[in-house]
Amino acid sequence: MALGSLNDLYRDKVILDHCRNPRNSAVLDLPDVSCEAINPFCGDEIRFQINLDDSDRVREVGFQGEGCAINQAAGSIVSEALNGLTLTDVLDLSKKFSRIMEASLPKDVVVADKEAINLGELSALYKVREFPVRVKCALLVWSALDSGISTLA
Amino acid sequence: MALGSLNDLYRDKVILDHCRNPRNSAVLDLPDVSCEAINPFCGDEIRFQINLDDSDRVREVGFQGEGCAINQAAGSIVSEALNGLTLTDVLDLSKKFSRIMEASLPKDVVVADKEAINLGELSALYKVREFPVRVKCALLVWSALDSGISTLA
Amino acid sequence: MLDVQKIRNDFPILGREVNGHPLVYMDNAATTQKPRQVIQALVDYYENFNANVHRGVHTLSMEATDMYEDARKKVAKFINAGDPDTVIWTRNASESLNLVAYSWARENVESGENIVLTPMEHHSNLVPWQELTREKNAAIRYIPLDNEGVLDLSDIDSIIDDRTALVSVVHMSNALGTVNPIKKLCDLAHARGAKFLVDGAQSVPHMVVDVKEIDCDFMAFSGHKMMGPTGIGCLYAKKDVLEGMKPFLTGGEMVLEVSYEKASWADLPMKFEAGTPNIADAIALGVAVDYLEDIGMANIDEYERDLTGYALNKFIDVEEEGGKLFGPRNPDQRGGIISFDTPDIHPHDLGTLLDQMGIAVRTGHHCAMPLVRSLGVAATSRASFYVYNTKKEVDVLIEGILEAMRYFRDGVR
Amino acid sequence: MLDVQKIRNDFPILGREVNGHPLVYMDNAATTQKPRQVIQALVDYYENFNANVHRGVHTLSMEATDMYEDARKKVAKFINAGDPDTVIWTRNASESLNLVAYSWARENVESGENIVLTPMEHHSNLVPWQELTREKNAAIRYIPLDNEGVLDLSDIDSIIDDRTALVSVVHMSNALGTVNPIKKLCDLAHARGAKFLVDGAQSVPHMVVDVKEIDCDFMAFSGHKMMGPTGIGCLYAKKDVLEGMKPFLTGGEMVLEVSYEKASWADLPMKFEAGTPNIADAIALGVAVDYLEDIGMANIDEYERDLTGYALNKFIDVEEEGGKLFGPRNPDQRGGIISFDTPDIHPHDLGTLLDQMGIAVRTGHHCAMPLVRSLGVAATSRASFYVYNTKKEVDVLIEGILEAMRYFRDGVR
Ligand SMILES: Cc1ncc(COP(=O)(O)O)c(C=O)c1O
Ligand SMILES: Cc1ncc(COP(=O)(O)O)c(C=O)c1O
Repeated sequence: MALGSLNDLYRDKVILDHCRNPRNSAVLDLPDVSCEAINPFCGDEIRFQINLDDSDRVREVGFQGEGCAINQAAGSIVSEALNGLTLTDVLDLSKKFSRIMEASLPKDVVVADKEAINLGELSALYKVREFPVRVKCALLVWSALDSGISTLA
Repeated sequence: MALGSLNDLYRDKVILDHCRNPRNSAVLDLPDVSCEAINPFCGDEIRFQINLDDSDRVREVGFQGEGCAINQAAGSIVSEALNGLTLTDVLDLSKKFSRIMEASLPKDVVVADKEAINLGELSALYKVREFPVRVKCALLVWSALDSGISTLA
Repeated sequence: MLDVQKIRNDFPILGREVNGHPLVYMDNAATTQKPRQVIQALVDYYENFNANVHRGVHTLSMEATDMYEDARKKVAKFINAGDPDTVIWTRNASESLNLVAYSWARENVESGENIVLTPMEHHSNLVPWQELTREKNAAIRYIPLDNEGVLDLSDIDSIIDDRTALVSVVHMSNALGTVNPIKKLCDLAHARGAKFLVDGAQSVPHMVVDVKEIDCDFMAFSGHKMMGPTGIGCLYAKKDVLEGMKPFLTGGEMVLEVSYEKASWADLPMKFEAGTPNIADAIALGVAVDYLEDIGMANIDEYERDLTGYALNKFIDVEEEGGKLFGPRNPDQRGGIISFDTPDIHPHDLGTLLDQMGIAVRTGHHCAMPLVRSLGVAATSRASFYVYNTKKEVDVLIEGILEAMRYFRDGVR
Repeated sequence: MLDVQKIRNDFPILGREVNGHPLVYMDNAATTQKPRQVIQALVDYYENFNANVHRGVHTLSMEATDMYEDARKKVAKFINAGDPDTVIWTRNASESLNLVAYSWARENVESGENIVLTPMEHHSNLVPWQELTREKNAAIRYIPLDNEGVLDLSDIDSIIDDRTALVSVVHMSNALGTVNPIKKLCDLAHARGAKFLVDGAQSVPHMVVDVKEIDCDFMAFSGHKMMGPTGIGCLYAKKDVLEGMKPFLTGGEMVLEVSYEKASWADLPMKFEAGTPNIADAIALGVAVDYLEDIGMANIDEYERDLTGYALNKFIDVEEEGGKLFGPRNPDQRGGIISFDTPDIHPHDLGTLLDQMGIAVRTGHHCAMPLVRSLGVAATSRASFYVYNTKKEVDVLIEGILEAMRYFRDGVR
């Protein structure tokens, strides 16, 4: 009935999979980077631990979170997407993702639509754009990472 | 032209006369009662000095004021109207006058219209009612008297 | 009896569709909708009377002043304040509460004293006191709750004591729906020499509230939660209390005389109203009060009680699916607020799904973060009613919740 | 060029009669009239979008939040603030000024320091500093005026000194019309390490105001004086200054986290916006800004300058009858405010007589009591223009003043 009309956000295979089986949920001891963020408006919480390899690339990630499905899926998807990136890469990806999610001028949206396709599993989160209020649920992971990494520098 | 339509407030003989020749303007030394009031909204000021006779009735009044014509006329008229009254009479007159000037329910206005006729020269001030914003100009004298007399008690 | 259809027709927004469904607006504890009479009052004012108040001798200013002060009289009468000068215009209940914290408490609460609150206070009746007590080295004490979210007064005599400066209590909790025994608490506070403040943000819009009968020293509430516009709220306080307080915001017309060195203060209520007030919205709040009184506050209360009873019954269906209701079960102890948790589906996801069906509920901590945490959740879903809601809408809500739970179970979890 | 008749048609109230005459509204420094676009924005909001902002996942709340934050962006762009988060919503300029006094000055002004003002400050930019300096045992210093009501900066280096914490100056005086050299004063303040605050209540509505170019730390202004509704005003401040400030009002959504013991603060701008904001009026102020920008602030400035020049010329007729103009004669140093005294007729009597002719002017101390007293009068009469006033209306005003003076001379005096 009513929900027949719902956009397929909550039916997306990738999101479903990550919600049901969150990846990298173990807490890492003594990580190189550790960070968290909370969204005071909804009480969502996210925590990351990151270990780097010899060439300063992400080798291992721990992710734990509480909150809505979008926040959970985002944390799990991102925990995988970080693999092999330098911390600078992570910040760049964060910027890019936020830009894509928050594009509002028509010409920016066209660009965002295109860029979103090439984000691997992260693309699934692009659907959240149709629920603007929920975009911040998909962005909370990134503010955790941004703040954690920038305190290092 | 335009002012042809003006209500005859500023043309009233009594008001004209008191404005042109304010009564009792001399300051009394060492008065029995001394009081003042200011209207912060317009800067109007009023000062009274009162001397009483042996039977505690008003014998002599000094009145000085600054401000608009209505305030001036009211001060002068009232300075005469006090003669022979006890301080209690003054407070009663003050109450009565305020009630008359501020009557707003239709039935109260009918009563006020009637009572206003019997106030001697004070009746002239009743015309101010047609300019509700200016009513407080006619009442400032009374707040001076009220406060001065009640601090005595 | 109350003709809900007629009332609904006065609310233009209720004719709106959301996501292809008729709007079912159940976020009334956050803010209520406005009848066209209130909207029209704004139009009338700006099209015919707009002028600054209190200072002008010209006609518009005089008319605007009369309308503005009439609105104050209406509100004063509405809560039975007696003297209209005891009603101070603020932006909202939050500003009213801060006004008390800054102007009264700063001067009257001393080191070692305490302020008594309940655990279900809205942040606006909590954070100002945290700041104040920290500054003054005073303490906050909380009256405990039982597990239905009802105040437990068994130990009240050791909580409100001779060192209590203020007892400040929400009349109806926006997070639980609980209605507190305000009169009793007020008497207890006064018996110990403490002042008593009622946060009436959720009660004044929904029931007969009589400040004289309660005998409270302060009451705060918001216009936008009682069919009035945003941007206007009230602080009621007893006259002698207000007279003893120093001003809060200064400047504009709240003075009697100003020199380059110092100022003296105008009489009540202007002493507490610095700068050009929110004239239009005060007038429109007066019209909202007219509207509420036309229906009758007792009728509104009765109608909402019935609707809430109906909803609580219906909610059993959700409970059978694992849903959990917060707040008292007994309809006599609560107002028209249904706050709940649903298994397996986070409130935000539920909110999004209900919104897809045109149903507006609130999800989150409802500005009562510590309370919601103490319930063991980070957020709840909350449906809150007003006199324009119907049993049919309650049906749609309950069906929607069940549908969303099923949908989610089949999918995400 | 600017089509005044077209503009006038947008203002419903300008079609009104007062005492049988077409309204000539010249009380714009007190508050301005509103175009139908602004009034309609209120209606649209309440009929279609009304919801509480920031907290809801439902459609109405989302739409309301977008509209509300868009309005902030518009205002930020209007004064060239850059980051919209540096624009804080308040009720009016007075609250903005008090916010700075409570949240910034309380923490930053120390005993022995001084705050520099001008003698032409509105009470709202005077009394808060009197209270603050008394509390802190600091001093107020005034930059002197010459006899035309223009700041005399000859001794400024001994007035603004190393112990100056804040220089707070009105951009355009509402009592004299004087426009002050804000940029220069700002540079002087900064050279001594003082913060600089602009009271823009009378300038932002009438000219291009660019906070970046001025480089001021704070600017306060009111929506109702710029075609917006009553009840909404703004405080602009530099971001780092705002970030360093503690909150003013607490509660509601201005928190990040709250426990029963303590709270932490939300980011800008919400840190300074406790409780449900004045959503509808903020949105409508955004529409007023659109309206002003459509006309163009430079065009408005030019038009009003021309009108004021015309009025100053015409005023010579009044001066020939003994009238006295306050404020600078030079049109480059003043805005569209004509403040004056008339011999033999008190401003209030003049105001009443002009009102009989449909002309709305303000009479009194214009919330600048010490200044007006220093002019040697207890009150002045003040006509203040906006872009919808015409030369024909100026003619009516001048004729009206002359008529009233004659009438009074023949009669009362
Ligand atoms: C120069 C100036 N500053 C401040 C204010 C105060 O504005 P508001 O009354 O809107 O707070 C005014 C308006 O009267 C003004 O003219
Ligand atoms: C119980 C209670 N108190 C205070 C408030 C604060 O009201 P406002 O946001 O209008 O200041 C609210 C509204 O959210 C409330 O529900």
